[in-house]
Amino acid sequence: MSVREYLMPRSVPEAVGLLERHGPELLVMAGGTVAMPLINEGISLPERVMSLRHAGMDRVERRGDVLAIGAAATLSRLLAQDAVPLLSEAARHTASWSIRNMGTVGGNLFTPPPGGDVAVALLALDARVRLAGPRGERDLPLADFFTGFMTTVLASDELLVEITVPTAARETAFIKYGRKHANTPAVVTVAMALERRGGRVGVARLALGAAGPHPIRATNAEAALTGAILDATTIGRAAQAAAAECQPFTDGIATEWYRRRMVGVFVRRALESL
Amino acid sequence: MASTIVTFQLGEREVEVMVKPMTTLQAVLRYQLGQTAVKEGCRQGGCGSCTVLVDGEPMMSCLLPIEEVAGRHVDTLQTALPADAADPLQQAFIAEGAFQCGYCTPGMLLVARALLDRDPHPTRDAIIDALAGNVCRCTGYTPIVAAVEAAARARGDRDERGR
Amino acid sequence: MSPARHVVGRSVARSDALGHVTGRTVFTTDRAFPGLLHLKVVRSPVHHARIRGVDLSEAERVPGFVRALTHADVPHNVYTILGLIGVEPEEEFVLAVDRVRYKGEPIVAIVAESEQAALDAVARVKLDLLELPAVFDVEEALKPGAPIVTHWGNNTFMYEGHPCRRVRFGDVEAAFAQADHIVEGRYDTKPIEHAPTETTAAIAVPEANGRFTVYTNTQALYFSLDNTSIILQVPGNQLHFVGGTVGGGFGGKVDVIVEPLATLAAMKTNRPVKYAFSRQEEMQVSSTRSAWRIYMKDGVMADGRLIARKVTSYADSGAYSRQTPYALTKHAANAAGPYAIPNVSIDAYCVFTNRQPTSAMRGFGITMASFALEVQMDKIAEVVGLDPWAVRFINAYHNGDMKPHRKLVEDATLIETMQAAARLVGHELPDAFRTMTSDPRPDRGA
Amino acid sequence: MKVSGSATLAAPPEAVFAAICDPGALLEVIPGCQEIHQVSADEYRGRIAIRLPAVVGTYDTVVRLVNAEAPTSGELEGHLVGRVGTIGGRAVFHLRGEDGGTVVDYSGTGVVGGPLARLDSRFLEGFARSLVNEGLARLGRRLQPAAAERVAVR
Repeated sequence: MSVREYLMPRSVPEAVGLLERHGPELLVMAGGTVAMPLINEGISLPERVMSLRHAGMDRVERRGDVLAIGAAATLSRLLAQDAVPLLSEAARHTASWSIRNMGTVGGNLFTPPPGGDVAVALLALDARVRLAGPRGERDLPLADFFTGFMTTVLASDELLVEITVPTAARETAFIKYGRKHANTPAVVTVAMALERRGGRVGVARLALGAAGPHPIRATNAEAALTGAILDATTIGRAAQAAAAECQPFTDGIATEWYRRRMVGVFVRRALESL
Repeated sequence: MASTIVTFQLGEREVEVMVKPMTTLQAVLRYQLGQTAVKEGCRQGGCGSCTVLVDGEPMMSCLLPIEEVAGRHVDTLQTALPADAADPLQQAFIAEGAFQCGYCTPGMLLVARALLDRDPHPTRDAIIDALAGNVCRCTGYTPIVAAVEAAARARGDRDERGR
Repeated sequence: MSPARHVVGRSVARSDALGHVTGRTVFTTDRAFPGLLHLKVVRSPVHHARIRGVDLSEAERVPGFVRALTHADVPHNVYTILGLIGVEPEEEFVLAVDRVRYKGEPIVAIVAESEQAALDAVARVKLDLLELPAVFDVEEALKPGAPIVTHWGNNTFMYEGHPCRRVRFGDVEAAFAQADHIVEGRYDTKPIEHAPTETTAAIAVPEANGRFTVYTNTQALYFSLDNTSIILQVPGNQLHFVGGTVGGGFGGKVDVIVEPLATLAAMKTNRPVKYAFSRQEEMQVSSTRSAWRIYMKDGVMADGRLIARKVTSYADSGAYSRQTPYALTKHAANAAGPYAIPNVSIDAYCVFTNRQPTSAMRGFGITMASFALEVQMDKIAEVVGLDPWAVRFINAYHNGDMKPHRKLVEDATLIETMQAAARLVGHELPDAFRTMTSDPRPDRGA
Repeated sequence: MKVSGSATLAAPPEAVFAAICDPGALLEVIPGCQEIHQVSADEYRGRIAIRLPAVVGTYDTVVRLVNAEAPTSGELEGHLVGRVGTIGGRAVFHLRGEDGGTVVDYSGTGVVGGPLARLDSRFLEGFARSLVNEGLARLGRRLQPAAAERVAVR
């Protein structure tokens, strides 16, 4: 059946209400960069599609000491903000100009690896996600959002509405290693955020993309960094830990073997850049 | 299934179309409005051959449901650049031989136009970044980048003369 | 010659440049026709299966469904690409009959009022398939007990009764026994998709005079016309093929896949019909360059002379021949390279597997040989301790030399090309090589 | 499509096996399961909603438990029919007790038909593995709520 109805709710409650009314067969779409290709190919055959572009979730704004990013904010908007430089950097290395004008930050969280580079940066920044459903809203760490490859904690009647990121300055690095200069899936993506106190690493966050079923934190590598002086030995240890703990996969872009080695290489380079 | 009516600005004129829900902007432009400069290379947002400018921003028309452009300004190569190829950008593409089969050319030109509108003197890296979403299988890109550089220079020369 | 014709050394704008930069160049699917129907194809979801049943009942109920085409509707249901150049057997069906041999093989064509209706109907065709074991590797396919892909009982194309294209020149085994060094190598390449920016497409339009005008982006217009004429069993003069600007081909648009079905659908419905590949079809169903596996064994003397070369090559043709058997013939003629080697033995196998069929692509059969044999030349240089340039000059063929497949070298330019290349990259050649020519060798005078 | 994996649940094999045979438990542990009922001793019918990114649909589902060897092994045979495709397959599972818990090893093969079959098989296999792992994690939580954090899914 061709699409019967294209719904454009004007607010989050309206969107939640439509999702509740039409149930799990309603295709929820933000920027359309994932859904439209499948619809155009005749693989996805939805009867009803709901656009989130007009539901008032497309802003990127500072709110106290956090940056509040609407789930339907475009990647171009994320690139344009300067409150959290790591996020601009991640957006710059995601997709292409036209796609960044369409694709959204929320949608990026649902893009399976080796896509979803912005999600990797968000994970390194201790981002939180706000979900809305008929039973109200809930707010949880992004680290608890992903449950598996293309699966999340989002219930079938819930929507992702906002992502919040602390704006407190940390030392950050973002490296996306792809097969091309730009507009390319990742071989691996590395994002990190550190705080140093008295020469030692206080807080360490290290997130990896294309190295697991979803963006993951390299917690063993983080542990190797925490409390240590950031010298060559520490860096080597953290890179080795990240390579050991990641869960890469083989696809048309790279093999599991190669990705694991590149995790080691790029974690080292990211740390050396700090 | 009810059709939907959408009004938007196409270049200089206002157009109104009646189509099935969620028809792509690409299909409307190509098959209802004669804008066949909007190509159909992949319909996955992967090739850039269907690039249009929406309120001046490059977007992939294959990924845009027509409902999303209601009330907005859309430009295609046919509405954005002159039919006699008098624009320095078009002249530079011809002079540099920035195409072989020509299928990617409309998208390349529109992205280049949007780039030069924002940044009249882009660096080579900025040009490559801007064009990264547009695929060319014939040229190897070098003459395309050279054409955009040449167009930026030509524009600069014109600015100089105007002063 | 008039001054206007002086183009050498000058940049000349292409004749189609103005159309390209203004968006006015007309590509195949830029044409609009009133009442245009859309054709989409139901394809095999598996690599190898027996077809037990096809249920169209639900598809037929989709609003906008016009008709389905099955193998029974196709007058001569076999592609005849090789037949046109006198190569048998014809084995690839236009629409599958009782078996599918690769993932994506066409089974049923659906014609509908809109593309979306065609896609919806395609999604509702129910296939009853019995999946069969599949084989994806050329050497696995030749082992006893491998799943058999072809209808003639083994997985190779037969060349005049032989399972491979063979070249025999001199005595390689005797030469290997005399050689100072043996240099061996195995070379694997992957399939390469042409990925033209414009996908393969045709629009067939019934005309008032009973003829059909077929707009197509084929690279081989009369090839397409002849094939369509044979498949549909209509005289060629009833078909008017209109080609023109091709949005990228690189060899990928010579296979004649869309024109016969588009034309058949136009005949059956008496309406214009468009059959255009989606990007996914272009990538997964259109031919690719074959994957190759090449084994080379060279006998070399201490002074760098190549005295023997033995080549065993396997090209993965995928599930059907298309133009790959011809690639092996070209390969066999070129696997010795532009070198004068007195003893050569080549076995070149065209192997069938359950992969996407492969076909023409820019120098197919030869580029892969060049890759393998030039890496061999570098290895030889390393083994005998000579400059890689020297190894090539020492072995370069000259006019008047006999190539292993018994053709006299008539227009050799390797030596002169290497001299030009050396000049361009600033590489100093010794006098002997700098003054060498491709002229016939004095010791091989008439 | 091939999927295999292993999970450790904090309940003895007998309890795990009983839950696998209990429609009420299955409704709760199969992600997206909207309804399920037992039509015979070893056959269940139900409806499952699947929300892959951008591919949504409900699937009428038939699952049969064959070759059951309580409480150590069994084989599930299933067929899902939906608008965007069909999935038919078999999965073998083995249960073995370990430190008071149960190690579940599973491996299954499936044939995908219809438009769904045109998705990259890496996506389908990865997604199926996620669903099975999530289902087993839920089963673990249901059987031993207090020990939910002990559920380790590989």
